[in-house]
Amino acid sequence: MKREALSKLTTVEEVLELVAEFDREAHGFYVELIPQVSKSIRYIVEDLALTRLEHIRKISALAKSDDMRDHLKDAIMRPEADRKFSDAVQTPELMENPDDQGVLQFALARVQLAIEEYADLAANTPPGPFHEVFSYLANEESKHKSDLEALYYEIVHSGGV
Amino acid sequence: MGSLRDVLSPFTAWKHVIETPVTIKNPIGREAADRYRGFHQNDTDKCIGCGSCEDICQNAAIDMIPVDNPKDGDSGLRPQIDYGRCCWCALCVDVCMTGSLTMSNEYTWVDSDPDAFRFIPGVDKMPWDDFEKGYERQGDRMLSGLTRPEMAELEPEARIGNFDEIVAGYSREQAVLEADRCVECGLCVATCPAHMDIPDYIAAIREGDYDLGTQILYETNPFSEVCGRVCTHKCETVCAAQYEGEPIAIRWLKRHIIDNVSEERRLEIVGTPQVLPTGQKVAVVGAGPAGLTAAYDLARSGHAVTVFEAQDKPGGMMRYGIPEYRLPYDALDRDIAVIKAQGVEIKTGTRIGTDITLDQLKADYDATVLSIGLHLGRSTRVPGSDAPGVEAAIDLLRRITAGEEVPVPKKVAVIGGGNVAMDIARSMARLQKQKFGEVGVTVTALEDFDHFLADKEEVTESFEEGIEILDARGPQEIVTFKSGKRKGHVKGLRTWKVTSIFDEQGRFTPQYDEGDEMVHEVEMVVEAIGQMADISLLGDELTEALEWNRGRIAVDADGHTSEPWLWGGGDAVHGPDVIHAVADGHKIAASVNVALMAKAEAEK
Amino acid sequence: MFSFQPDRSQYPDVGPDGKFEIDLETGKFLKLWHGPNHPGITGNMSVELTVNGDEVVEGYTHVGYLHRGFEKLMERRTFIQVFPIVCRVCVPEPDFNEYCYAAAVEELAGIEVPEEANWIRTLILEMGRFNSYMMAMGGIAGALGNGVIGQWMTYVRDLMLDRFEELTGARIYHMFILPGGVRAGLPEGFEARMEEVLQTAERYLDDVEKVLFTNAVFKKRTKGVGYIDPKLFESYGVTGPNARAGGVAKDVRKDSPYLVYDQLSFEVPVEQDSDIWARSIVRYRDLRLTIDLIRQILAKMPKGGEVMTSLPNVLHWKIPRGETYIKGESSRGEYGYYLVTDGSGYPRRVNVRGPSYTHAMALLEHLIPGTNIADVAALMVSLHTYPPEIER
Amino acid sequence: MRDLIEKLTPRYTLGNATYQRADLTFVDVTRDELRALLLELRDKEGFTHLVLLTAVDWIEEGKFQLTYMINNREADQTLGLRLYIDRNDAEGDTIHDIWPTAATYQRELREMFGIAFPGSPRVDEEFILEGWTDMPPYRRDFDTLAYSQQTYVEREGRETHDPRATMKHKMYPEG
Repeated sequence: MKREALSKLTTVEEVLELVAEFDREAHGFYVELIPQVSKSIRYIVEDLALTRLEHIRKISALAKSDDMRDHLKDAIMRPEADRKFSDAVQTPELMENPDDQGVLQFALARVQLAIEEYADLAANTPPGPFHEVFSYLANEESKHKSDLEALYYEIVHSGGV
Repeated sequence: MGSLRDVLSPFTAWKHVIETPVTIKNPIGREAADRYRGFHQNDTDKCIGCGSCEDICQNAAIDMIPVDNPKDGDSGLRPQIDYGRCCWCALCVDVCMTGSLTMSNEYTWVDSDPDAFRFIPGVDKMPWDDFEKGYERQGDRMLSGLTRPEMAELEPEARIGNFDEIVAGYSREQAVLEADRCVECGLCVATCPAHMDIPDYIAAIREGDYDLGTQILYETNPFSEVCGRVCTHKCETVCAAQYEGEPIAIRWLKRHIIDNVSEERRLEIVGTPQVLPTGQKVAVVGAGPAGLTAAYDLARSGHAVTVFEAQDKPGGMMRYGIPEYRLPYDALDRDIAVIKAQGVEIKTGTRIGTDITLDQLKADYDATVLSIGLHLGRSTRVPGSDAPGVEAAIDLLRRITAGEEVPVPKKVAVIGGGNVAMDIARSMARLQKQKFGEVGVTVTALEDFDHFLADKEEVTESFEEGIEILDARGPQEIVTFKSGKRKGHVKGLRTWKVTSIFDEQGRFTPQYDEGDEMVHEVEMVVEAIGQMADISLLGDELTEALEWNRGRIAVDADGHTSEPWLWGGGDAVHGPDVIHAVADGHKIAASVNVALMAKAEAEK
Repeated sequence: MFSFQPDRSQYPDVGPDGKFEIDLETGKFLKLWHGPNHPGITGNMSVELTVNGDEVVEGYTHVGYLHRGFEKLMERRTFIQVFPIVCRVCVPEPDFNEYCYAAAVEELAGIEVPEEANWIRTLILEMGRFNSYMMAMGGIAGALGNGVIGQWMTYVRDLMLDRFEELTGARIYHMFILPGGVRAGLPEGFEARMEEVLQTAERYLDDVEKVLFTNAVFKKRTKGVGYIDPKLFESYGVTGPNARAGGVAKDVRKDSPYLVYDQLSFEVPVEQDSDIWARSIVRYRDLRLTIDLIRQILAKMPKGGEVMTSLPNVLHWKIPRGETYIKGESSRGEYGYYLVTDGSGYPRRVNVRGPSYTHAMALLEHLIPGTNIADVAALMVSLHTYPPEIER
Repeated sequence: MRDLIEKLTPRYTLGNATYQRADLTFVDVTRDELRALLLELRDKEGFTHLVLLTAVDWIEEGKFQLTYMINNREADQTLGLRLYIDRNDAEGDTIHDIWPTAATYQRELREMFGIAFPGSPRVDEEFILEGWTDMPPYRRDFDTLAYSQQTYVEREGRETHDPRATMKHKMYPEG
């Protein structure tokens, strides 16, 4: 879905604006989810919403910056590896009365999808500003995934006494 | 006498007239010998401020001066030396626990200000700070022992077929030898969550005064028998003795004290509450270390304490989580007996939410303490993790303790690398040994042995007992039978090799090698990756009313929750650790006590 | 009393109670304080002389100028804390204190010392003896006006201090022999540098022989002067070179071998005349022997092994109740430590038995009457006494 | 040495023999037999050398231990005779006529421990201490630290800190 909409755009600014729009949707989704989960685990959903908000700010700032392409290139130069740690546990649908682990499993699946879409777009775009911006976005989502996996490890794999 | 030779011979002295003078023209700046004992040097990063140098100085030339904030294992103090007193004997260098203190071979220094000769080596910069030459002791320190006496343990063959306690405990001779090594710096006290008076009770062992030792233990910890066996002994990680040699076996010494005092004597030493009953009532939910410690303190303050425990016996995770071979139940019972002797009532088999609600407690008691522990096992939730034949470690351990029948197949895989994983692996191995005469347990852990979560001795002992531990393997799927009689049942565990798990900063950044895939054929998979608290007993309303802190009930420094009537502590609040739970119990009791006194005052 | 100069004046009169009748009011007698500012180089000690003209009729030793209560201070220090202060009992030859104390503690605490440490201890004790005799040579020459020998000996002693410095890390108070062993093995190339010092010493000692012992004045002033009747040796506790100068081959190294002396070959030098000359020459010969012993030790000793035993935690080291006495042959005679322990972490009592205690007190006071004022210094120095070990 | 102790035992009250080393023995003796014993040991058994004479203060037991250490050089044997005397009425018997040098030891014991030796030459003259007015300083109850604190002034500017207390103060003041 993202892919289709994004591939029609003609300027990098437009791409970034649309991505920000996607993030706004995602942010809205998590904000709505907050009261639906137990208060004990709301911090996770709050964090997820906040992350999206930060992403929106980052992209807006990027779109406005004069040396945007330098930033992009700079970011792509240091690609984030896909860790695959959570691939076996991602769930595309949010379970009913989700617990902390469930929320993370779902969030991981979403971010995984985004990575794949951006990566695919980048792969199908010739070198140039568009390729760079898609690679950049894929990389950003990978970083996010990596953060989520670290949290997942901390919460689920606490080791025990 | 009087020969001519005797008159002439002395004149040979004149030949020295033409010799070059041997006097050094300028003695300031003459370089001393390589191992000369001159002004001190201190590697302040290595120094831990233990003060052994000050203790040994027979001239009282050394003061410990704060130069930084203290942190775990470092008092932040550094030795200042008064060279008006120093006799350059270098005992401070010899006794130094870390080897940070040395002496340069610089000894010539002129200054008209006498106070200049009182400075903190390494902190007050001096020209000789980087001198290579000078006195440093040869080899390890010789002025206090380096190694622990070896603890007698059951041999693997003798222990694998039963749940007998493995560790024998120190004999008097061993304990005295070990207690002797302590330099009484007290750096460990800050790190111990309960701030036990470790140097003092070790001193009591040296003196052979076990009554005093017991008294000291009970001032900070009513679970010395338990902690003497299974404490996470964070104290030992900051022990000054560890820098050259082994840290003091603080945990075993604690146990040694309790081992040497009979149950009756212990009750006599501890005694019963010495205050008038306050008439106030406190409910404690959960008879684990946090709850029972709070109950002990509160009862000794004169309050009527009732502890509600869902299981059939008190002890919480100490009983139902820790296998008997590490902590025999009668040891735990002895600790609890002392607590009960304070008049604490423990209602076992009473589950909150089912048998009685928190609302009732709120209404019936002046204060409620929530210390529920972490009794739910986490699941990996990899595909197949809900299949029959997949068990939660914590659940299995509880069932083993309760004497329930648990399935014992020939081949078992355990997922997890913490102490719980070791506990269930070793418990299952024992059951297998009893049933089949052989052990068939494979543990797969995400972490490699360099970053292993379980204690080293757990890993060593597991290996000794014939358990296979595969480090750095990530679970991908629990494979099940696709057809046949056992369709849907566990068939094996599929794992990938983890090539790295943490980056240099210690951040979790796993890397898999998908090419290195293994399928461990087993009939049972036990997930032992982590636990969580069963907070369902709070109910929606209370859950909503309470403040939370990243998944755990938020409490202030005193263990008080956002609800005025409710305190919380122990594993469910601060993560799994017996001694931390004990510390929580003390804090909560103190806070409850203050609140109840205020309440009584208000009601007057 | 006027035992060795019978041709002296008849003053003072002996009273009916057998004591001298000395009445200063008569103007016949004069009090002369010899010291305490280094009479000779024996340290801060003084002799209160009563003189009649040039003749000394009575002399009393006064000590206390150096008293710091060492034995008492030791009682309030832990066993390891005593270690740095014992050496201070004797400046010129401090190492006997370290050895005797360490050996006493080791015996009562049941500690074994590595073999190599015993060799190094022996080496150090002989190096200390070397230095002490250098001072004694310079001292006796100086007391009789031959100051240049004092300067030579000080120079040679300084070279040995350099060796002490590189071996022990200090020049005067070495604080090197501690209970359990010694602090370190020999430094690289030590033997060669020591040999250089020994050869220099031998060259200077050859000169000493020419300038001091082949010297009409020295002979005149020392032969037959300051005679000690060997019969007095036992009753006055005379040991060491002072006894060896009178034909009694007393030497703890031979009589009761300690450390590794049973593995060294040597003959104890003995003289017969028991006068200042004999005491000087016996020391001179003993110094030559010391040089030989140092060579023997360096040639025979094991090297590169352990030199220190691991001790119990010294910060709370307790030693069971007991008592012992450890002795050795210092340059002045029998040096010993009497250590009493009571099971606590502190010594109950430490008593230092220094040879000067008997030599400079009862013996000197016995020898002084009848001498000339000018001979008192030579007499004192010839007994080779170090006041700190009297008053400790 | 066991032989000698056994030989003397019928005639002297010897107690608590400690064979510390092959060449060192300690034994308890009584005051009334000390003189005879010392003479016999000196004149018949070759213990001609008085090594030392000193005291040990067993204040808890109300006793001073006088140690007469004598040596037989030929046999390479040292014998420490322990004589316990009442600390409150501390008096010993002089042996300066047996060993003249003992007078010095006795004078020191008089000064440092307050043990009287009637008849010993110049025993009451000051020996090491001059103008001393306090109790005999080698008695255990003389506190050297207190004395020095009363007598001398400490140089300003010294202050030390206990590691454990510092950590408590900074890290867990409430605990």
